Amino acid sequence: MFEVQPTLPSYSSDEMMTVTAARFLSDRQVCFVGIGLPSEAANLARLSHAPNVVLIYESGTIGTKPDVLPLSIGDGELAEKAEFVVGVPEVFAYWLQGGRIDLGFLSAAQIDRYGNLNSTVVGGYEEPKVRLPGAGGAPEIATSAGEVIIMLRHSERAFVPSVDFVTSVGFGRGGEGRPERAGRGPTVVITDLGVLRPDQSSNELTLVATHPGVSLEDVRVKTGWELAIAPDLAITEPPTDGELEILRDLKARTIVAHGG
Amino acid sequence: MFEVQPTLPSYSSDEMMTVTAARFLSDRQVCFVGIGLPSEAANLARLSHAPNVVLIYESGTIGTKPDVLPLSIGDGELAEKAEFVVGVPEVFAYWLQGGRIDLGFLSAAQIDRYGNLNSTVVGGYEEPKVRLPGAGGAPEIATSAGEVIIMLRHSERAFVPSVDFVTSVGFGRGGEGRPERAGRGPTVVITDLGVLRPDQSSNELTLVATHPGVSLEDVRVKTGWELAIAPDLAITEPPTDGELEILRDLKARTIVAHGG
Amino acid sequence: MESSKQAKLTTLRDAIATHVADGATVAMEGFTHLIPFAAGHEIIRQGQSDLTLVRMTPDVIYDQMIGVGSARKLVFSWGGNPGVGSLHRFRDAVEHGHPHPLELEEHSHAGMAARYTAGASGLPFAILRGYVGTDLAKHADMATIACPFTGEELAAVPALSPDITIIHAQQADRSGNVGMWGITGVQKEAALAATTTIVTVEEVVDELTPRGPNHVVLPSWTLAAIAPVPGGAHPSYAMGYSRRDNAFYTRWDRISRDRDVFRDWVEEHILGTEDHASYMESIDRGAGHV
Amino acid sequence: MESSKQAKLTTLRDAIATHVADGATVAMEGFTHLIPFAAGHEIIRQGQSDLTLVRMTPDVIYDQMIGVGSARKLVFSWGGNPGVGSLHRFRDAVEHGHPHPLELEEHSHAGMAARYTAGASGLPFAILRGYVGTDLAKHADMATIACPFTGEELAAVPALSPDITIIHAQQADRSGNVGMWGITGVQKEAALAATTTIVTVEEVVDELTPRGPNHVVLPSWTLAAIAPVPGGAHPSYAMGYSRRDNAFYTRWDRISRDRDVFRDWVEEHILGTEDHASYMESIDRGAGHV
Repeated sequence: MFEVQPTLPSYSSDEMMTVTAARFLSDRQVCFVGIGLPSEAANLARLSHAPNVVLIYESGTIGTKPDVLPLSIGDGELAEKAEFVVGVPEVFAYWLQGGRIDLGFLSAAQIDRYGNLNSTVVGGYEEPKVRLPGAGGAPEIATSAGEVIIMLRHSERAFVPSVDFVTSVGFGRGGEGRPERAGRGPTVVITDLGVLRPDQSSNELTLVATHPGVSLEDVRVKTGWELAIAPDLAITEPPTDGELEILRDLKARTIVAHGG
Repeated sequence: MFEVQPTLPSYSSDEMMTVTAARFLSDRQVCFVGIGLPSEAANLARLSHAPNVVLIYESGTIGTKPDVLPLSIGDGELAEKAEFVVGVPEVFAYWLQGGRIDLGFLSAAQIDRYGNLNSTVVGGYEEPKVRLPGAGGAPEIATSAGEVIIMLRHSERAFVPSVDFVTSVGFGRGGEGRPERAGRGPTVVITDLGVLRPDQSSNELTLVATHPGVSLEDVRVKTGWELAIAPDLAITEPPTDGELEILRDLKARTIVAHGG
Repeated sequence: MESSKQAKLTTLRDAIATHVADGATVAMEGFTHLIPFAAGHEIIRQGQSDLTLVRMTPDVIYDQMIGVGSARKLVFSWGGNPGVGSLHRFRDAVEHGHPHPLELEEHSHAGMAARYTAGASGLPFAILRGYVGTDLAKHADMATIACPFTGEELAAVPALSPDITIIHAQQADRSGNVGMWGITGVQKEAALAATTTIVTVEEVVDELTPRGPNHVVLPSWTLAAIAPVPGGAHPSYAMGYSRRDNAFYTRWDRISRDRDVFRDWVEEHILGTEDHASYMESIDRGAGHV
Repeated sequence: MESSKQAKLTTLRDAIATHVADGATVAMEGFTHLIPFAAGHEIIRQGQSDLTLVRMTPDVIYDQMIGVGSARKLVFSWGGNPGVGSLHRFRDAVEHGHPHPLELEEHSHAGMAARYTAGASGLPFAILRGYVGTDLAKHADMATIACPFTGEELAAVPALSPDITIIHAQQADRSGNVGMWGITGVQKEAALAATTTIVTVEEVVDELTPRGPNHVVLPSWTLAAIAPVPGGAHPSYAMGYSRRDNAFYTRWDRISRDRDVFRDWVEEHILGTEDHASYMESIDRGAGHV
């Protein structure tokens, strides 16, 4: 079995993260997608195992099938390749709030152990250390989508015991659970190191898998609280050649299209 | 002066009514129009002295310039000749309720001396003598348009001391005045016999003009209350040849287009 | 909400049989244009009863359904024969309880539009400046609500979320996305507010190609069933496909005035026909002697 | 509401000088697409100050206006450089009060969209399922309101009705009707919610001819002024006319990080140019050495 001996991985940790997230999407799911890693993951899913996944961007582009990744949430590519385009009030009222989104992606600057997210401010609101962009669509994605996938690179700055500001609710500051009529909330957190899922009874984010080559200790030092570990901790399947090829083709096309 | 001796009028009472109403429209006014006489009057105005009058039908056709009169509020002609078309929720929310309508037309089965209108029911609501079509757009036209022009053929059945149901408010059952933030309300009532306007202090509809050849008595017997008469009662200018020609051409085109 | 699904391409008969049960709340929308007549006729053929019929402008199709006794209740804002006059079967039901009494829940157009919009938006109610100074407020299901910022009193109306919404559109593509244009009324909101939406279409095309203004798309995954029914809006029309049969609307006034003439007409043209194609043949044939 | 009027076809300089006063509440909308950059630059040239700037997605144009000190207050929901990162002038104002403190009123996208929609609809407030479980509620101007029918608690937000809304669109016709397509964001609502609306357009045409989906029309009589400004969205884009200058957005990160570099850039490219045409020339010329 010489083939399985450890070698340097032939993929980056961001690729591992994107591929992992893509696998959580099923065909025909309706997904509310943001720019960056979620957009990569969602389009990878569409171009591989989930050809009929429906992608909605908050700019109002519904059922869009971009050939290249958008750089902004309002790229012309998204409108040109959409089944149809609606105004922003409609996308939030009829499509998100209307309960038609199966799955929303969120990211943030900070996350706590109960999946609450902060994209508003580091430090005090009135005396900010770092003023972040703010809420955008996140608060209502967090409560109107059927479930939420969180993508966030692991770091002690990001995985904090208590977020400085709750921009989007997970299971509440004390892990008390989901608000009424607010969907299942975060069902999975995908990082560059592994995968966390909320514990069914405590709602606490629990490490359920590490990516290949990542040690438990790697994850622990980059998590700002004492991390719960699943007893049956798994190792993520590495990206397949097929997944990597599709993802890299997509990114290569993107670079050409956007002129570098 | 042989020319002015009374002859049989060369126009119908409906034509007199339509021409009179058309004259109340100014160029560039934004008008919310219903089917029937209001539609005739508004289009006559557009084709004569008010070429830039903006006509909006509740079907969502905005700035429409039909070549022929629509038979229904949703004729294809209205959509084909519109500046643009929107959905019905938008026409009521953004265009009518948004305060963008200068002038709305209303009609009804019953009117009282304070310009309150009934298009819901004759008799009791639970035990109707005649069930009428109902409110449609009228209640909000009555309160969201800048002012309201009422067109209604004179009869004792229509001009009643007290309407059986207030579908659209004029100055209230006791003439107490307009609701807050509700526009000026009925500024003129045009019938086949003459023109009534609300008295500035009492809000009571007052006959201010009769059409040529109509006597005061003609109007009084067809009004179900003791009719107030303006001291300076006028006689409506008869339709000009130009007005009649445009109106009759429009109706002739309409008959041809709709196949009789 | 039937998300994560694809609309089933089927026959009208199958769509109605599968989705429309006795006692259901059914909205069949279409603002003069694109009225789903064929679907209404199919409900009459199949005999679903005790329905709550919802529609801003109940016109001839609801007059037919009310006349045969399909409806227990009508939720509406304007019930007339557009450009002609009264709906005689509707009046007969309200004025004389024939064929049985009809419960009414009545609003203004603005109120109904706001109610559907709330339904489509996942909200339990909508606010509007409406019903001011009218007697409607006594009979409509409404409340007043104060603005928490200005104190101003506004009307509040409950969301409308029909069990089934049925509409007619010009096109569906092969994935089941539906496109309509021209006057689209409140159809998008009614479709998105419903638990289940059925669409009859003029044709199934490779790609949606609007031939008029105001293109509205309903994606496949918001719809339960699509049935191709060319001419399915007759005597209403489908912009780009057919013209309104104005003469039929005028004729309807005579047909519907008399209970027996109405019954005979329904027997011959609806119950006596298998589907919409044979209805259309029967109408052409019968046009001269109705 | 400027009804019964026709939009005045004018220059951008005249439109801004006529309608934008010190202290005004100004909304400049555009969701990545069709951002009215040229109009923002003209406000910087004219020096209007003490503005309340409103915008769902304040991006580089508001970073520039905040950086020169035009704004007293920002009403917004997401303030970043799309696809790049932070808005450094915005951060400098919030974190260090430079060039002066900036008051914030912040909402979610859903809340801002609902606020504009209420403004366009003549309502004092809007309701939404929003802000649940967040700290935003403590800082956003919002209230909770109970559904009068179900008792459910919902968020209520006050209507947004800017003094002036400024947008960029693809086309105006000779009567002053404006057409835009593609991603149109919240522009229609922002335009209809404002007391006065100014539109810059790529071109004036005989007839509006959309070259993409989602054609939105604003009629002449809802607008105060229209100014032809080809390329007026740069570095944003106008579908059918121009592409997004992604490199500029990346460059902006470097320019805006440093107060002096920023100031020099503004001096050269905005204050140092007469109008948008010369700004565009200066950008092309300067692209190599910024």
